[in-house]
Parts: sequence; C-alpha cells; structure tokens
Amino acid sequence: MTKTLRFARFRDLALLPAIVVLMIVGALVDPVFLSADNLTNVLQQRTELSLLVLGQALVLISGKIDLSLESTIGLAPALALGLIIPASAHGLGIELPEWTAIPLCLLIGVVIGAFNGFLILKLQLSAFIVTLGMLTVLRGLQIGFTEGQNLFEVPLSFTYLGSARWFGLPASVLICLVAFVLGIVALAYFRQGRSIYAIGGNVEAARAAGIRTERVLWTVLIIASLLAALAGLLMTGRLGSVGPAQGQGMIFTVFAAAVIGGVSLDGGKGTLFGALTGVLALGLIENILTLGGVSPHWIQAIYGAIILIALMLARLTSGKAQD
Amino acid sequence: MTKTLRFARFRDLALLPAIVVLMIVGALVDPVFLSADNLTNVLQQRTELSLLVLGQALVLISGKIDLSLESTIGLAPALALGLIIPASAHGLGIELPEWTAIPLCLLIGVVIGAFNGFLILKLQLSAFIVTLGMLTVLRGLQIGFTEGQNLFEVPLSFTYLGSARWFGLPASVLICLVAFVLGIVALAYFRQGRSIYAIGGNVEAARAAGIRTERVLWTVLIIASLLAALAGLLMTGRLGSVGPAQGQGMIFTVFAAAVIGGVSLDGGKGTLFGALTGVLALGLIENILTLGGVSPHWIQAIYGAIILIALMLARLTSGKAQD
Amino acid sequence: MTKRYGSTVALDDVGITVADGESHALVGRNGAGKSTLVSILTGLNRADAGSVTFGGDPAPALADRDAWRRKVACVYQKSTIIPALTVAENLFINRQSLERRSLIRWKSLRTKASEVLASYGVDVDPARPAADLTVEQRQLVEIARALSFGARFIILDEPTAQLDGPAIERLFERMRGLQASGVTFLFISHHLQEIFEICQTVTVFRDARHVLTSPVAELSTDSLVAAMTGDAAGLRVGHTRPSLADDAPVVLSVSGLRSEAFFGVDLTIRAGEVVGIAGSASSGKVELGEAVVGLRKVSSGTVHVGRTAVRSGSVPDALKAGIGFVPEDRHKEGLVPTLGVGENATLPITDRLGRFGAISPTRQRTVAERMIADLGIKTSGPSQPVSGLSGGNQQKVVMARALSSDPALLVLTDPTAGVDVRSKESLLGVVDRVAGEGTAVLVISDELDDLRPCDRVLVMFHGEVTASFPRGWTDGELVAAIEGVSAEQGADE
Amino acid sequence: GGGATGGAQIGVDYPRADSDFWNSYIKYTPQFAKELDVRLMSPTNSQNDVAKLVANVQAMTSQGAKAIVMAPQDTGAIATTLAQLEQKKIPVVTVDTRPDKGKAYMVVRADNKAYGEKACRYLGEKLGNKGKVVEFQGALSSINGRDRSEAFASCMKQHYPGITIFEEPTDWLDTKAAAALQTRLTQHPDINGIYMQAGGVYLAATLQVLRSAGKLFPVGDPRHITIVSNDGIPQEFESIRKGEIDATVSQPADSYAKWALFYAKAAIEGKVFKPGPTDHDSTIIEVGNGVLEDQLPAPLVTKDNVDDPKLWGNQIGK
Ligand SMILES: Nc1ncnc2c1ncn2[C@@H]1O[C@H](COP(=O)(O)OP(=O)(O)OP(=O)(O)O)[C@@H](O)[C@H]1O
Ligand SMILES: Nc1ncnc2c1ncn2[C@@H]1O[C@H](COP(=O)(O)OP(=O)(O)OP(=O)(O)O)[C@@H](O)[C@H]1O
Ligand SMILES: [Mg+2]
Ligand SMILES: [Mg+2]
Repeated sequence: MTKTLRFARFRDLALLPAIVVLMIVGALVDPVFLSADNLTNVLQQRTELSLLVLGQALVLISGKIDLSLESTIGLAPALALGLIIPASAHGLGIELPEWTAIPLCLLIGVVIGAFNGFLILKLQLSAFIVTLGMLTVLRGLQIGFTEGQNLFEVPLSFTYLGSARWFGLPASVLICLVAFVLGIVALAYFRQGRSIYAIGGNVEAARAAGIRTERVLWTVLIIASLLAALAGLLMTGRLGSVGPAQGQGMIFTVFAAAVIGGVSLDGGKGTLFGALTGVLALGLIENILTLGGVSPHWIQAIYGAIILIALMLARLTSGKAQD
Repeated sequence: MTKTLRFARFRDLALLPAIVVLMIVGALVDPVFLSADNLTNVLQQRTELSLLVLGQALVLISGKIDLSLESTIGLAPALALGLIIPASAHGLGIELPEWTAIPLCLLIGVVIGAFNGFLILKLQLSAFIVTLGMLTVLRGLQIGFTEGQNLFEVPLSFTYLGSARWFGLPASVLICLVAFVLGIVALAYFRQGRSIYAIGGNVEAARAAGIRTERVLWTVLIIASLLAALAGLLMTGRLGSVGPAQGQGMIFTVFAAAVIGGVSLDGGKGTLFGALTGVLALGLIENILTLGGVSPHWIQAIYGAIILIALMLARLTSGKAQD
Repeated sequence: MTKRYGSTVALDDVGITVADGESHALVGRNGAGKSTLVSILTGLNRADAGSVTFGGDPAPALADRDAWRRKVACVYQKSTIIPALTVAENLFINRQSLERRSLIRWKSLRTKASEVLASYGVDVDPARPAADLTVEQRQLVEIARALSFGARFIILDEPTAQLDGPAIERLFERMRGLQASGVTFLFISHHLQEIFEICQTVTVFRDARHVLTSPVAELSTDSLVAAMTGDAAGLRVGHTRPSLADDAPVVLSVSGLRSEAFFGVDLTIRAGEVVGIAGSASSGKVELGEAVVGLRKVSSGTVHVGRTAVRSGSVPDALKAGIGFVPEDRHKEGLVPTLGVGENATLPITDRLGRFGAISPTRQRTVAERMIADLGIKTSGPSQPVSGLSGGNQQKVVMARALSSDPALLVLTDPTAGVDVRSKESLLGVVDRVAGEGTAVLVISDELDDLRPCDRVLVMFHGEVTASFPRGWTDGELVAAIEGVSAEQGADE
Repeated sequence: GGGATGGAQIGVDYPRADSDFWNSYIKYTPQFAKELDVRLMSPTNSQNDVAKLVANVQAMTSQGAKAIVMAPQDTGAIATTLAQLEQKKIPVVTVDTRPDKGKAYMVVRADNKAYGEKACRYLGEKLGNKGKVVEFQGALSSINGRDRSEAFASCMKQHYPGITIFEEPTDWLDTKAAAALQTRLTQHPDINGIYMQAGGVYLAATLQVLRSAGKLFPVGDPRHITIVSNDGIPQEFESIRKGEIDATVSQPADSYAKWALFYAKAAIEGKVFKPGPTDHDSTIIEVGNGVLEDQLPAPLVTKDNVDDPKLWGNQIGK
C-alpha cells in the first residue's frame, strides 16, 4: 500500500532531480547564483507566474482550460486604476476614491471568471475557444481604453503588496506561499478540493456522486481569474506601472510550468506542489542562462532544449508516461 | 439513419450561417468587399494559415496536439535558404545548389515532424509540452543561425509558388484547395483517414481493431510538419523574405480556426471542411474590420468579441454543446 | 414519464411504482429504456414529460445533487469509477470526510476502505489508483459504494453482468440483509433466475413502453420472456451443431504460454470446435485470452493460428493470422464512442471495403446493415454513434466487430455481458453457426450459459489449467472446479 | 579591462535579437566597448519582455554591475527597477526609449516623434497634400510605435489635411501588414503613399504585395507609390538605390551603442553633463525631473544621401 502511495507522491516530485541538477549547474556557472539575494530575486520574479500557474492548475485539474488569464493579469489592474486616476493620466475620468482600487481589481477578476463560467457552463461553449476569445477581448479592452498607454500614476497603496518586504522577504513571495499552501491543503484534505479531481477525472461520475459539478467548475474559474487579478496587482506593484502588454505571452509559460510540473491537460491529474516545482524549474533555468551570459541569439534555443531535457529527465525518474 | 448523418454534416456546417452573416455585413460595410479581387485577397492571405490548420486539424482529430507548427513555418524555409545562400547574406556558408532549396524546406518539415513523433510516441512525453518545447527550440534555432536577421536573398524559384498566379488565381490558393480536397477525401473515404478518427476517439479500441496506431500517429505528425514547411514556402514567396519572426503568434489563430470550425481538442471529432470554414470566418472578420476602418485601438477587442459572437451563433444553429 | 433522444423514443409514457421495502425487478430487452429510467430516477437526466416522487415528496431540483443522493443510491450500468483517483477515494467519493467540512483523514479512510473491500472479497490495496482494477473489481467497488451509503432506496443497473458466481452470491446475501432492515431495491438484470431469486415484484418494459408489473411469484420464466419479447416462443435450449469431425484441422495451438497472470498454458482448438475457459476473476483466464489475441505480451511460449506464428503483443498480426475477438472491457478496447455503429463494426475489415485503401460507403453500409440485422442491434442506423446505444447493444457491436473479419479463430471474453436473454440466445446461435462453418471458437467466461455450447470447457485456477470437462458437464461440478474446491475430482470425471 | 573604469563592469541588456536594427546594435556594442575601453559583462537578452528585463537587471546587479545599459520597450514597467537601481547607486543609461518614470543617468535616443514627423513631411511634400496613404503601425503597446504614429498623425492633420491616412495596426508583423495593404489596395486602388514604421519588418512584404498587385513602379513613374520607411537597414538603402522606395529614417544603431557605453562609463567615472549641444552633432536636453536625454540625429535617407558611408546601414555587411 505504501508502495503506490509513495509512487503517487513520487510523481509530484518528478522534477526534483532536475531541480537539483539545475542548482548544481547554477552554482558552477556563477557563485552569485546561490546567494540569498539572487534566489530571492528568482522567487520574486516568479510570483505572478506562480499565481497564474496556481489558477491554471486548478482549472486544468477540473478538466477545463483558461487562456484568458494572461489578459486578466493586465486588464484587472489597468481597469481598476482607470477607474480611480484622472482622465489626464489616461484614466476613465470617473475618479473613484483611491482605496477602492484593490477591491476593484479583485472584483474585476471575479467578474471575468464569472463571465467565462457563464459562457462555458451555461452556453456550453468550448472552454478553449471561449477563453481564447476572451484573451483577445480583454487585451483589446485594455488597449482600447488606455489607448495603448502605460498607466504609471499608480497610488502607493496599490503598489504596496507588490513591492513591500515582510520579514526580510518580498511580501509577494509570502503571499504566493500562503496561496499555494492553502491550495495544496484544500486539494489534498478537503472534500471541495477533492471534488475538483473527481470532476476532472470524469464529470458524469462526479455528478452521479452528488457533486454539484457546475457550481464547482464555476468557482474554480472564478478563483483562477481572481488569482490572475491578484497577480496583476502584484506585478503592477513590482514594476511600478501597468503597461498595455502586461502579461502578454505569459500563458505559454504558464502551461509549460503546469505541465512539466505534472498537471495533465486531460484533467483530473496533477498536484499544485508539482505545478510549483514546474515554476521553480523554469525560473532557475532562466536565471542560470542569464548568469551564464549565453549568447543573446542562442538563448531561446538553449532554453527550449533545456526544457525538453528536463522533461526527459522527469520522465526517466518518474518512469511514467506523460499526458 | 440518414437523419443522424444529416445531423453530423450539420455540425460541420455550423459556421455557415455565421459566414453568411459576415458576407452580408461585409457587403454593407464596403461594396468592394464582394469584389472578386478582395475575396481572392482574403483567400490568398489565408493560404498559409489554412495549411497549418489542415495539419493541426489532422493532429487534433488523432488526439494529439502540435504547437511547434508555428516555428516550423519559419525555420523550414529559413534553414533551407541558409543552406543555399552565401554567408554574406546571413547564410550558413554551405551554398548548396539553388534547386535543392524547396526539397530541403519540405525535408526539414519531415524531419521536425519525425522528431516530434519520436519524443511523443517513443519516449511517451506529453505532446503538448514536447511541441511547446520544440516551438521554442525551433524558433531559437532560426534566430540563432540567422543571428536574428531577415533573409532577403530569396531565389526566384523559391518565391514562385507563393507569388505565381495560375488560371487567374494565386497558385497558393489552388495548392491549398488541392490539399484540402485531398485531405477531406482521405479522411472521409480512406482507411488510413478513418483510422485517424478511430485513434482520436479511443486509441486502445483502435489498436484492438488492428490499427497500427503508432505508425498512423507518426505519419500524422509528419504530415502536419510537412504542411507547415509548405506553408512556410508559400509565405516566403508571398512576403518576399523570411523574417526571424515568420509565423510567430500564429498558433493561437490556428487553434481558433480549427476549434470554431468544429474540431475538438479531445480528439476524434471534427472535419477538415469544418476547419476550413473556421479559417474563412476568421479571414472575413479581419477583412471586414480592415475595410470598415475600425479604430486601431479598438480593433482587437472588436475582433475578439466577434469571434465569441460567431461561436454563440454556431452553437445556436447547430444546437450542440461544444468541446 | 417520456424521454426522447433526438428521434429515438427511449421512454414512452411509462410509469413505475416501487413499494417501500421491496426488491423490485425491472427487465426488458436491450434498449427497452431501463437505464434511461434509472438516469431519470437518480436525477442525472430530465424527463421530457412526467414526474418522480419519493415517498410522496416531489423529486429535488436537478441541480441539487446532494438531495438526490440522500434519496437514492445507484450503481449505474456505465462505470462511474474515476481511474486517476485511488480505490479508497472512489469508494468514499464526495464524502471523504465523513463529518462535513472537516479535514479528510486519509489513513482512516484507507482503513475503512480496506474493511469494506474485504467484505466484498476484493483484495486490492485501497491506495492504488482505481485504474489498476479489473473490470470485476471496479464493479464491486461501485456496488460497495452504493450499498454502504445508508440510502433507503438503491438502484442496481445490471450489477451482476461483470461478476463471477461467488461475488454474485455475496451481493445477494448483502441485499437480503439490507432488505430485511427496510431498504428498497430496484434491480435490473438480464439473468432472469436472479430475479426469481431475490425480487418480489417485476416490471417489464418493451420498446420504451410499460408492459406489465406483477409479483414475481405469479410468473414463470417463459411468461416473463414472452412479456419482454412480445412473442410466446420460450427459450430455446441446446445447440444444433453436428459433433466435431475427427479430422478437423487444428486452428489454434498455444504452447508453454506464460506471463505474470498465468504459466505454462498449452491449448489446441480445431476447426469447428468451441472451447470454453472458465475460472474465477483471479484465474488468469482473461489475461490468457488477451495474450492469444495480441493485447498482451507474454514472457514465453508461442501462439500459432494454423501454421502462422502470431507475434506476441501485436493485434494487427493476430488479425492477419485470422483471429477475431471480443475484449473484456467494451469501453476500453471494444468501442470508439465517437464513431458510428457501422464504422465500429467494420473497423478491422476496412481493407476489404474498397480498393486502394478507399472505403466504399455503400459497401460499408451494406455490411453494417447486415450485421445489425444478424445480431439484432437496436439502433437508428449504421451512422448512429455507439455512445448513444444501450449497454447491451454496445456489446453486440463489439461482437459484430469480432465477427466482421470472418475469423478462423474467434476469442470471446464475456461475450454476452449485459445482453438480454433473447439476444444472448441469438448471439450464441451465431457462435454456433460460425463454428458449424468451421471457425474455431474460444469462449472465456464464467457465465454458464455462454459455456453451454462448448465442446469442451477448461477450468483455470490461479494461472493454470486445472480441469477439463467434455460436453455434458453439470453446473455444480463446473462451479466447484471454478472455485477450486474439487478441481481434481472435476478433472477425473 | 583596465583603463579608466578600473575594471568596473558595465551590464548591457539587449531588448531583442530578432530584428535587423537591434541585431546591428548587438553587433556594435562589443565593438565600441573595445574602442572605449569598457569592461562589458556578458550581455543579456530580454526578448522584448519587460519581466525578463527586470530579471536580467537583477541578475546583473547580483553579479556586480556598476552601471547598466538597457533599452526598455515597455517604458512604464521599469519604474520600480529604476528606483531600486537608484537606491543601489547603479547608474542607468536607457537606449532608444525614455522611461516614463524614474531616474536615468542619461537617455540615448533618437526622437521617435521626429521619425514620424520626418516621414509625414516627406510624404506630404511629395504627394502635394493630396492622396491616400497607408501607415503600418507597430504594436499599439510599444512606445516607439506609438510616438511615431502620434507624431505622424498630428503632423498630417495639421499640415496635410488633404491626405487620407489608413492606420493599420500590425503588431510588428509583416503578415498583418501584407494583408492590410492588399485589402486597402483593392478598396482604394488610388493609394499613392505608404509609411512603414519599421523597414526591417515590412519592407520585403510590402514590395512583394505591390509586385503581385502590379503596382510596383520605380520612382519617377507617375504610377509610383511613394514609400517612406524607418530603420535604415542595408536592404532599405538597396531599395532606395533601385528606386523602389523613396526614403527611410536611419535609426542610428551605431551611435546608440557608442554613446550608451560612453555615458555608462562616464557615469562610473562620476562625470556630470548639462543640457546643451554636444560634440557629436546632437543636443542634450532635460526631459523632466533631472533626466537628461542626448537626442542623436536620425537622418532622413533619400536617393541623394543613400551612399553616405557614415550611415550605419552602409557600414555593416561590408
Ligand atoms: N487516497 C488518497 N488520494 C489522494 N491523495 C492521497 C490519498 N491518500 C493520501 N493522499 C495524499 O498523501 C498526503 C499525505 O497523506 P496521509 O494523510 O496519509 O499522510 P500521513 O497520514 O501523514 O502518512 P501515513 O499515512 O503514511 O502515515 C496528502 O497530501 C494526501 O493528499
Ligand atoms: N445519450 C443517448 N443518445 C441517443 N440515444 C440514446 C442515448 N441514451 C440512450 N439512448 C437510446 O435510448 C434507448 C433506451 O436505452 P437504454 O440505455 O435505456 O436501454 P436499456 O433498457 O438500459 O438497455 P440495456 O439492457 O442494453 O442496457 C436506446 O434505443 C438507446 O439507443
Ligand atoms: Mg441499460
Ligand atoms: Mg497517515
């Protein structure tokens, strides 16, 4: 019995050997790599990605997919700011009080998730294509109302979470950590969390078992969007402004992290811890390539090749076919 | 019996009402829209996309996925040219004879497809993540060996297919047409074609029915890459050079076209004709937006919104839930 | 209640009343609408017209799954096991933490799961993914789940179709115990003797309509069959095949075949011979069948069809050598749900339906329509996706697929699982006929009815052939041999 | 190493390696580093992604960069990074773009607004304030594209109201430009001008579309469509010589590299600059909150000066 359990756990840990190899390589490439500063930087740079991965992993485990997260991470803070800053700073001219910005940002995330859920669950449209359409629409809205401008009049309260340090660590890293711990516990030890696996594994069976599949799916979609909005908030704080392209192109990395971390696109399989190792692995690879001073022309090819190799390594150490 | 058959066909035709609406809207926006010239242009602009969609639809129906097509469309012609043009024009300095360029381009497609197949079928890695890695590697290789430069010195023989006109139509349109007709016939009336559906529907049942699933899947992956290389050839001919970003960002549009055309990401469902209607719908939308002179800031939002609306229309007219 | 699927009427203004505390049987031919009724009674589907009440209260809203679960527990015909989750979790799905809103304690869950499973004779590690279970074990997990629920009304849709004798006995014991404590059952089965064994009332559906409801005691098997089929002819028994010619050539010869599940199996079957292999779930009989047809690799030994050696683990090779087969799990290896009936049935013979790799649609349709008629498949036509067929009719499609290639050797694993009595008769009639035409047949089953047409029945026990019975065996001796009680005596007789 | 900087290392981040212009910049950088005796760290490439840029800058800081040269394509999103660098007393030189907010020691750039303006003037004069012009805009989210678009639009509106502009957003993609041009030419066969914001991206595609549409006529032919480009890559010069296009704005890839490194080195050495003309045909201006910008000249290249050996497009590949 413990044998298979160990095995199941092992699958989540498939990336760990690859991460160990990366750590060693990193230390060899540049001693700076192992410095607390550098590792903290790697973590901080990955906070927004990891929140998106957390959201996407939930959605993937539940058997759906949400591409629009990469636009939500831009639109949610942009629109929230747009509602509070004056028109002269490319705002909408509504000028709501400053304290509303953060709740607004999160609320926008919720609304987007709920709308996705409406299209996917009520109108029964394909999640892939709905969220691909939404990805375009949301990005388009952001470019439309900001006229493609950067919003850089960001109130301090809005940038606080993304730039503060608590207990010597970036606040955003701690927030991510809490989010992941909550997610991992919920998915491992709570009925509602387990029901996500059941739905992703076989939605009919889950329904038959008394799970309110639609409600759970809707909740998952909303949580994912909410996390994307939170990520947008942190990113805005970290970068100091909201660019019209904030988050653009991230979704592929999100998938890469989730999938090399063992989350299946078919639903019902994978863990948040695995997804987190995926994020870390990708972050370390990029950091090492940067420190190593790889030729700018070859960096992309090498990056891709390392991902493929890490994948093969994970495949060998876990011994499991991937899907 | 004929009833369900009719119904199945109906599903493929789900986009036709949307296309009719688009035609009417287009005609209202600008009379030029309906001119033979304009419609030919729409077709020509979509030839490369449609070849990628053809390849991707085959792969999706077989239950796999190939993201790397968007890099193959750039790398295949770039590498083929690199092998024939002198180093001074950013070639590799090998300077093979000019006539080898086209066969080389197609061969490179085949090799990429075969390598994808090796990783997916032999090493049993997830198709999504393998081809995502390959997307990065292939694009990286192109940027690496061209040092990010445009290859402008394209021999005339290489641009011929992409720019010639046969019987008053662009040659590339005719090539696409032939490719689609062949594909549609093969998938509807040939053993190997039908076996793709069987594999996508239930690979184990297909194997148990004597289908050599691995061989078929490998062939499908190779054909898709070959089509991407062909698309790259046509695109190079149409645009007159190979940019380092040739094809970049296309894969989302490829999926959008395939999926709104009724091809399922779950495998086993959809037709090439449906996929083709998807390509046409997207092409018409873009054309109308251009003709209509929509504000550049809002064009993206409107484009996305129209896709969502077309999707809902297709859902209503076909009455079928999408997946 | 009325329910339509497109142009198909699945239920046509039917009604059923299940009295408190009784075991109520629901019978009917494949496609009569039984499972459709079940899906409506458990709130998975909405009827087009009609209503459901439980003890006088109207049924809960469709979205309120929890309320439905409190009213009724169910074993569905189609598996609701989630393969990626562990056995323990499948058993306690959506109630992993027994007190609501508290943490799940996996260890105690596993312990409890072990206990429950042990009482059903399922010997698996509850921490394994359910994907590792055999078809029978999965069925037992489903049953255990439904019965352990504490519901007062339990629906069982063909729970016994995938079970062997002792498991069925255990199930019935448990049902009797629960019934004694006041639980009500709605029981669906194609094994009519089971209905006589444990039910008090029976309702018959035919062609989506209600035909009769009557106390079981007042009916004979023949009148029940007559009600189901609408004709008075009773069940035919025995077979008409002439006995085997002595010089019939050997079609299948298996020697020294060995894998993890069985060892050192030797077997020959001659043209026109029907050989049965019986055995309990762990006997290795299913694995042996899979090895013969190329679904499973063996570690040593050979399989010859005629003079051709069949490469281990290659289905195309097996097909080419002339093997046709029905796999154990129709959903896994038997059917492509998205494809039509005709296409599924002709999948192995696409090379014969046209020239140069082309498939002539007319030819395919002709072949498919003939199969539909031959096997009595209830479908709206060859192009209907098999996912829309009733369970028994899906099984017939798998049978059609096996027969499509006019095989020299037919390997049938549980060929009549979920098939109604009359259809079973005709399927076995087909087996009889093809055997009469010179096909060698290997029937792997513990369903005694399936084994009756056999010229010879081998019994496997723990991976070895332990007994062989020529035609004329009695049920008792065969069952004893299957259970390993008196394997030696069986062989001696 | 050695020299005046005494081994202080300068970190350089390239914004992207997939455009001809930036590739020239990438080529020039180590070349001028040698010339200026600057110790260069291994340069990084942020692949047009501001998040990567931030990560790269942090890595270079950890590795001990004493000054950093960057070319942020998203000029708002580096505000925090600039603040952090300021805290750490690492001077920053930005190339090509000016940060919206935050401190930079020097901005080295040619005025993108001036590009748009120059193109507008040239087209306006050539077309005599009438006709129809197609403009290939870059990505709307890129500041350089936006500056060019805005300057072009306002100049046209103000000085050449007789000209109709068709703005085509292309995301810096040649396929989109080609499709848009083809459609426009069908809709308005009398198009007589094209402004492309990046010759490296659109040149080949534009010529190919015109060729297939039978509308590629040499300069001088009355049917010629006047084309103004931007970048100054060798292929554009080639086309100017052949009479296929009329003009391009030469973005000074070489000066970018040279002066960026020059100022980075000066920053380490603690030199201070003041607004006013420089010794290299440019002017330093103050662009607000103490940030200085050296506005390098970006010459308009036409048939008349296309063979000027000083143009960077004439220096590479030779
Ligand atoms: N049946 C199961 N299905 C899914 N996950 C499980 C299952 N059993 C255990 N786990 C996972 O294993 C982890 C720890 O499980 P468990 O509660 O058994 O730990 P433990 O009691 O500390 O260990 P042990 O049982 O070995 O003493 C959790 O993350 C939980 O998600
Ligand atoms: N999802 C569906 N789509 C289309 N038709 C369906 C669907 N489900 C059931 N049917 C049709 O409804 C009818 C009744 O099917 P049902 O499954 O209720 O039969 P059943 O009595 O349970 O048969 P069996 O004994 O074979 O299980 C059949 O004709 C079947 O083809
Ligand atoms: Mg049924
Ligand atoms: Mg424990």
